[in-house]
Amino acid sequence: MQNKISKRVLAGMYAVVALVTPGLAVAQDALDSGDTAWMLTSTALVLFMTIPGLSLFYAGMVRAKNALSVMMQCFTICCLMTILWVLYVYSLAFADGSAFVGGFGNAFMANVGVDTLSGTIPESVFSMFQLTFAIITPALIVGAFAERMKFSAMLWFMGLWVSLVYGPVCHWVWGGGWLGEMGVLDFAGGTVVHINAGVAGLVAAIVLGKRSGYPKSPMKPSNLVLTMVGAAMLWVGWFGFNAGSELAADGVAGMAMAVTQIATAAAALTWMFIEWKSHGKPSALGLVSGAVAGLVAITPASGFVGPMGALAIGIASGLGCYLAVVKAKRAFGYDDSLDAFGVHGIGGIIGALLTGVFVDAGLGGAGLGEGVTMASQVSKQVVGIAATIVYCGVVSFIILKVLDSVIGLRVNEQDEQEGLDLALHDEQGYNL
Amino acid sequence: MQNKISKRVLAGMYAVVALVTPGLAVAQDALDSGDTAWMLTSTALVLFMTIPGLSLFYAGMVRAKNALSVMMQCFTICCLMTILWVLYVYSLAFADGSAFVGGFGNAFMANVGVDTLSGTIPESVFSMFQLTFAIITPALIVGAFAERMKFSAMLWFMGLWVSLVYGPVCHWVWGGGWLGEMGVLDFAGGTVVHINAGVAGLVAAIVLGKRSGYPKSPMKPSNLVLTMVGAAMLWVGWFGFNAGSELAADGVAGMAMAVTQIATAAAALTWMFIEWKSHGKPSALGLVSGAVAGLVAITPASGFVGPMGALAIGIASGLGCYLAVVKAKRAFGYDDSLDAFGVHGIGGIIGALLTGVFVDAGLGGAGLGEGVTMASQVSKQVVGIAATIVYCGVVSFIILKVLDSVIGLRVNEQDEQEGLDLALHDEQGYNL
Amino acid sequence: MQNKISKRVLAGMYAVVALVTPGLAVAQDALDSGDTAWMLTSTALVLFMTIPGLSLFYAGMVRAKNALSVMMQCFTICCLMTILWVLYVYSLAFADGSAFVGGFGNAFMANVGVDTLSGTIPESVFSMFQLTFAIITPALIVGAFAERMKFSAMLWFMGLWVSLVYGPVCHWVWGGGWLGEMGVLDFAGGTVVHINAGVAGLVAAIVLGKRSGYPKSPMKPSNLVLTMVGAAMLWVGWFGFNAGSELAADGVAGMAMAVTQIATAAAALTWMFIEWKSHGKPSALGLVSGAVAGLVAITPASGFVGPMGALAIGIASGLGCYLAVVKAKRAFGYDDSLDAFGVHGIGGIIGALLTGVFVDAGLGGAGLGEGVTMASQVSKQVVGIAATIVYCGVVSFIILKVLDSVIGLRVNEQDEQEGLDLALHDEQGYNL
Amino acid sequence: MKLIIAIIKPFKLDDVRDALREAGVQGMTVTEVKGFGRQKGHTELYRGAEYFVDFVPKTKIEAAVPDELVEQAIEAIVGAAGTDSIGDGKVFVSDLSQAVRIRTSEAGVQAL
Amino acid sequence: MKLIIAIIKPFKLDDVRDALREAGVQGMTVTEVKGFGRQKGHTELYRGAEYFVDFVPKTKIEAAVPDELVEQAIEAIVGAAGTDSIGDGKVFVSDLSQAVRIRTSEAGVQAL
Amino acid sequence: MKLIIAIIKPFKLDDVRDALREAGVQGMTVTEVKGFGRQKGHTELYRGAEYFVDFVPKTKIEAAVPDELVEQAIEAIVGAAGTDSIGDGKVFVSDLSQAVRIRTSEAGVQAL
Ligand SMILES: Nc1ncnc2c1ncn2[C@@H]1O[C@H](COP(=O)(O)OP(=O)(O)O)[C@@H](O)[C@H]1O
Ligand SMILES: Nc1ncnc2c1ncn2[C@@H]1O[C@H](COP(=O)(O)OP(=O)(O)O)[C@@H](O)[C@H]1O
Ligand SMILES: Nc1ncnc2c1ncn2[C@@H]1O[C@H](COP(=O)(O)OP(=O)(O)O)[C@@H](O)[C@H]1O
Repeated sequence: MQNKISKRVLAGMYAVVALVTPGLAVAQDALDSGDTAWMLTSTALVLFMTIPGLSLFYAGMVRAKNALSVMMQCFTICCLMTILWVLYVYSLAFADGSAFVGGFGNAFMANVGVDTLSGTIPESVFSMFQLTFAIITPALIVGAFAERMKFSAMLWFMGLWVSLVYGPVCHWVWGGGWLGEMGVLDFAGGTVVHINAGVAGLVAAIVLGKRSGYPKSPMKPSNLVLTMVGAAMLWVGWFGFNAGSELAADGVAGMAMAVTQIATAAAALTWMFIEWKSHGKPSALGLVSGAVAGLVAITPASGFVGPMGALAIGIASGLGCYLAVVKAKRAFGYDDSLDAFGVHGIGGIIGALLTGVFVDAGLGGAGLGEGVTMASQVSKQVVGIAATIVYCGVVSFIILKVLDSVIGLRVNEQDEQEGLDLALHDEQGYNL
Repeated sequence: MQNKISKRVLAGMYAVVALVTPGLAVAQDALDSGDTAWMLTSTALVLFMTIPGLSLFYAGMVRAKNALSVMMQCFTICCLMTILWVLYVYSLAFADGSAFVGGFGNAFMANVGVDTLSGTIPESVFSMFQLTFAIITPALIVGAFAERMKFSAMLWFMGLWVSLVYGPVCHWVWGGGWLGEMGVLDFAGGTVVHINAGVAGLVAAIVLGKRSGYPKSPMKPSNLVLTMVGAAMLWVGWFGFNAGSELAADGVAGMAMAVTQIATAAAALTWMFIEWKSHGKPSALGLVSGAVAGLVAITPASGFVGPMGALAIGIASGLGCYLAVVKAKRAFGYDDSLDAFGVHGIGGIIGALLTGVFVDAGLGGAGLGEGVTMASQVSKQVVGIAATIVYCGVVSFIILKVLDSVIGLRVNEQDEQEGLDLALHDEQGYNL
Repeated sequence: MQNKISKRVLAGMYAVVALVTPGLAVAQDALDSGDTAWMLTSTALVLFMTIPGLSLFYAGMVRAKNALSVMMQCFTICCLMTILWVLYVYSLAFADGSAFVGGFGNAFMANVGVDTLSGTIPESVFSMFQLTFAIITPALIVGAFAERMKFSAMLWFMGLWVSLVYGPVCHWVWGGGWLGEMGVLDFAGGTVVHINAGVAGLVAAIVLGKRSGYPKSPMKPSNLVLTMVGAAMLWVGWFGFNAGSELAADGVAGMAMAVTQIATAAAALTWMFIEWKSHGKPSALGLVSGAVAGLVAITPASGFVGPMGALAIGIASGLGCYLAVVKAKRAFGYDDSLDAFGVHGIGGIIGALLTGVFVDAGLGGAGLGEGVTMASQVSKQVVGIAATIVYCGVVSFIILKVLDSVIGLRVNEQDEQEGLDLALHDEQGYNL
Repeated sequence: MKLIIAIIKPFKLDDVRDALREAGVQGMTVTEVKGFGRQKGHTELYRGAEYFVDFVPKTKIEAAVPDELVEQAIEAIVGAAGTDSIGDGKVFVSDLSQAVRIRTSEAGVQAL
Repeated sequence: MKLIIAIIKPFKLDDVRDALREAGVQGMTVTEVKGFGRQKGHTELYRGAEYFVDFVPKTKIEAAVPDELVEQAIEAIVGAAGTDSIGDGKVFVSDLSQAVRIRTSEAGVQAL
Repeated sequence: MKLIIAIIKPFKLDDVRDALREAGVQGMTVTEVKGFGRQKGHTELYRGAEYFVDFVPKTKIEAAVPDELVEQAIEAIVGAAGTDSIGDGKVFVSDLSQAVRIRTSEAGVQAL
């Protein structure tokens, strides 16, 4: 297992080493065409998760008059993150720097050439694969403030957030920073991606306030057929997310794919059966919500746990996220429109914690590090979770408050009534 | 060709060998990252065929009030099969056992670790790849009883069917069982997947009876745009299905992809031109129905035949399935809602038979085995087809009859009228 | 870089060499499973671009009554091209022949066996990968004459066009023909695919005439949600298009994927901000139109330029295509329904020209050939562009005029009013 | 002339059209509507948010008929649309003071 | 009997339904319509093609009521549907000469 | 006051709206409907299942107008909606006993 962790961490380190002595990196490792083939594919799969996957998942859940707006937000995020990434965010996250943030050694993709390697794959591929994570993370946040945020404010928020929150936290865990050093386990992004996005979403939902009419007026999903398509695309794309995080086509990648499949299925069925039991009927939206919860929770664990650990993580996340979405949200009264926090925040926390448990070889996992007990691993996980929640929560809050006072975060009442598609974009999603 | 058959069969055998002497398996074969990359991708592609591919293909063909229900059935099958697979079905299909069924050596994924290989790929990947076949096969059956089956009965049926029918038949052909031993050729699942699903579908359609109003009331497809999307996804995903069945990224996989493309195109055009000729206009649904027919028929043949054999198989299946769907169904009067039998059953039979013909090296195929004539190969194919039809037909019938008397198979008239989405799941597919 | 160009060109040459001395080709190169894995995947990705990608992109932009017709056209083209390809077009494009067109050495896929290699991948895979280009190119043209062409005329046009235009031009550039020999750079199809399709589209739009009611009656896109899905699929699939054009999983493929991502994001944002500035609101359709423009423009450059060159190409194409689509089309008054020329023609020209600029090592590119200056490279590019425009324009015009006089190109007024779905195919896209 | 407005269950449309045609009604115009009345609606549930929808899908038929056909037309509708269950719908009749066929400018009963 | 036809803003439907129910109206039929009037529409722009849409989404309610309920019903609608902004809509009233309940063949006010 | 109900071909909507506006009609309400009459429908075929659809898409316009505008309004519609082909549609006129503008509670012709 150490081997696997180091593979992940090494990727970042190679980027650094390559800066200084590119020849050396090449000397140490040679390009493996099989690993490269899988990582090219994984990059495509993870991009596919955001566009069209997540876009559809979200577009189907909002009212028809806002369908395009959420898709457009996801798309624009995809574009904006790409530009910021190659300009400086990749460097902030993965270039040599402090324990808290990377330097500017790879800004403007400096020192990333056709022949630069990162492990056994081209660094261009490593960088693009990581970019797809930096795309989906802010895109997930869209679910929390859907149907009411100004497009311009959304752009500013996302640009600042990826620079001030995502880049640093990514560096902490994967780029050679303090959390990774401490031994926090996050194979594919439980903290970096899901807790991060979930917490930012919760803060945004609260700062922006509820949608006008919520929760009294009906806000039925406009197109659950497309939501299910989006969920399916997320599921399939997640194979690239989790198995791709191994950065190689090997046994760990294979097992990561297997546990992803198992946890997802278990979480989906768990949610479905709870709903069936408590409401009397199982629903399609419940089923796929459970699936996404399972995908989220297995993410940090995917390179570390075995099939039976995956089953347990799936069941736990199906249950936990169901409670968060169906019970807690109503109890607390915030309007997390599409449950970015309920699913990604809570699912990410459950997964991050249980990674510390099921990594244990006795529970079928890859095994704890030398001298590490389950309790100590779990407390490392708690540190990772807490650090992410606090840092992301505070900085997201500040960014939002500043933007609100400078340009305003919310559309006006009338635009919200008319729908963002017409009000902000002069177009309609459906003219059937 | 023997080489290729054995590769397929060996995969199962390695699983077995690995049980007893894992070290040995590793000694014989080393992991190939290129093969592994392709099989990880293929697994994603075949999962993609069911969700969202088949779900959309089916959802577009039913009435809008049942769109979610068929998608939800496909999704739930995906989840349920995953759990049963890792618990015991993988073991039933591929672990060492008798000529008729595998043992429990791999139950709970026992003996499948990060380093366990199956040929040149991790066994975890082999198992997940095979799982995606165990997912799509029952999902195909959904087409036969769409718009009228109880969700609970569907769950029970599928769980029992995969345990009692799919697992054993898969073992017969690919897991070291009697059909494989006898030399029946089924590269990617003509018998195991398509005839199996088609026959079970036919039995289900007959046991459940016709949809209320069929064939008098109009039952127009609600969203053929999505059906075409689903068909396209099936087509693309099928590259993983057929070329992935080689379990390696090599020349056979390449040729399997090529013949898949050719047969599909030929079948689609055949159906389209027949319809154009006989009805006066070519239709989009006809075109994609033909495409699926071609995909089905080339499946058993894909590793064995050449481009011109593929052309012939495509034309034959386009014609044969057209007749089954447009003529025979009406003549016999059963209500196979979305033609699971007409396309998968008949297409599978045509493909399985013609595999025995076009495998001949003289017809551009990979060549018959030593001492095997075309006639003897075709008779082996007939045995494979007949065994599958009889076994699957009888056991499916028994399961359905038992379930009908215990919990009832059909929704009531009023629920059928209202639509399963509202009646069974309290939700609607479209709120545009 | 020379290495890369030659890789591309060699692929064609191997096909030729393999004809004469298949043993030799095998002797020179061995199959690489990683490269093969990536090319199998890339083939799936590029097919995915047309079905369902482009089909959806187009179907969402037409009126609901024509949605199926454009999808059906794309699908039928996919089938028809497959058959013509294996019969003779592959041979015309890639078999040994003159500087202008290939011979018939690979007609009926002769000499393409399971063990035939093309570089480090099976020739079957090379041929199928190239087929997917021969599918999407004519499918792109559909956008220009959407909503008014007879289905039968469309079939004849496409069959003739691929034989008389696509096959030869492909041979000129990639099959060992005169443009490739001269040193024109076209990594993944700026001339062969995009200029070719754009020009043919423009000619078709002019010969067919405007849609009845254009531009007075409103012709609003029926389903922009699906258009965005289609655009996303094009984007993701384009990774196979561009990075796959390296025919290997290596550093050039990795960089090709990276520059594709960068140029696309830059072009999308460029279009969006121009529209925001000039119209007052940014639109989703504008954003994805820009993305496609960027994808088109980076295509010829993708194996040759660096990240900053990609940024420049993206911005240039976003601007250039915006002007072509929003300003020039209106000024000239032709009815290129879905802007096949405005996006693919203009984007292709911009990309082909700028490839000659940003290939320069000083601008971060792979470097100009020995003894080649930027000016001389750009003039080669101009020759490639001009030759394609003239040849494609003239031959397309002749084919259309002949077909018009023999069978007629346009549906009648009443069919156009009713919509092609009902009038030509007796079916409807949506029955919600 | 009278305008007959019938609200019926959607799946009865074809039967009612046939019955009206037999009763001598030459044309009609049909609208998809939602009805509210004694028939209960349904519940929808999305991630814990429960909506009770008390509108049920109905089909509205409007047919302009000469006075002498009114009785037969009503009978035809009532006969064809009934299922003896709540929600079968209503028939309303109002006066029409004029009718014109656009194509020919014919007015009055000839226009129907 | 009278037929009350109200054109309202779509999001006011639930309020109006409740108000009518309180006023004693037992049933109604609802249609999604597009309205044209003083309220301005919106602009759409697709790749440079600009469309000005002067129809706005409205909801039409039709309720047949006994004569004595007409005043209350109108008041209920006016009270519940108003937002004091342009486009709130209209109420129209016309005569009904007959009403029949399909299920029971009851006629007249009993049928409502 | 009268309620003018016009059934027209959908693509004529903009022309008719303009004509009505010119004739002095200030507002109208539009519904997508399906029409049955002399104009033939179409056939659909799905995997061998043939459906003959005898309803054709139509657009219904309802406009409440003061009595003195009725003739002009009818003429405007007939003039703008005609294509001289079967299926051009009909205009029906019925009485309105009352009209109220919700926003202001104005009643009668002022409300139109
Ligand atoms: N007073 C009314 N005015 C207009 N439409 C009505 C009225 N009452 C009922 N309807 C319509 O008739 C339909 C059926 O009425 P309902 O009361 O449910 O059952 P029934 O027809 O058996 O009395 C309703 O859904 C509604 O569309
Ligand atoms: N003369 C009319 N006939 C029929 N419907 C009308 C008429 N005038 C207005 N309407 C309907 O009422 C709606 C509201 O009218 P409008 O003039 O926009 O505002 P207001 O209700 O404040 O006067 C319109 O959208 C239209 O549907
Ligand atoms: N008696 C009627 N009552 C209500 N609507 C009618 C009636 N007759 C015709 N219509 C409407 O008018 C439309 C056109 O009528 P049709 O008979 O097809 O042609 P035309 O208008 O040329 O006589 C029909 O589709 C229908 O919507």
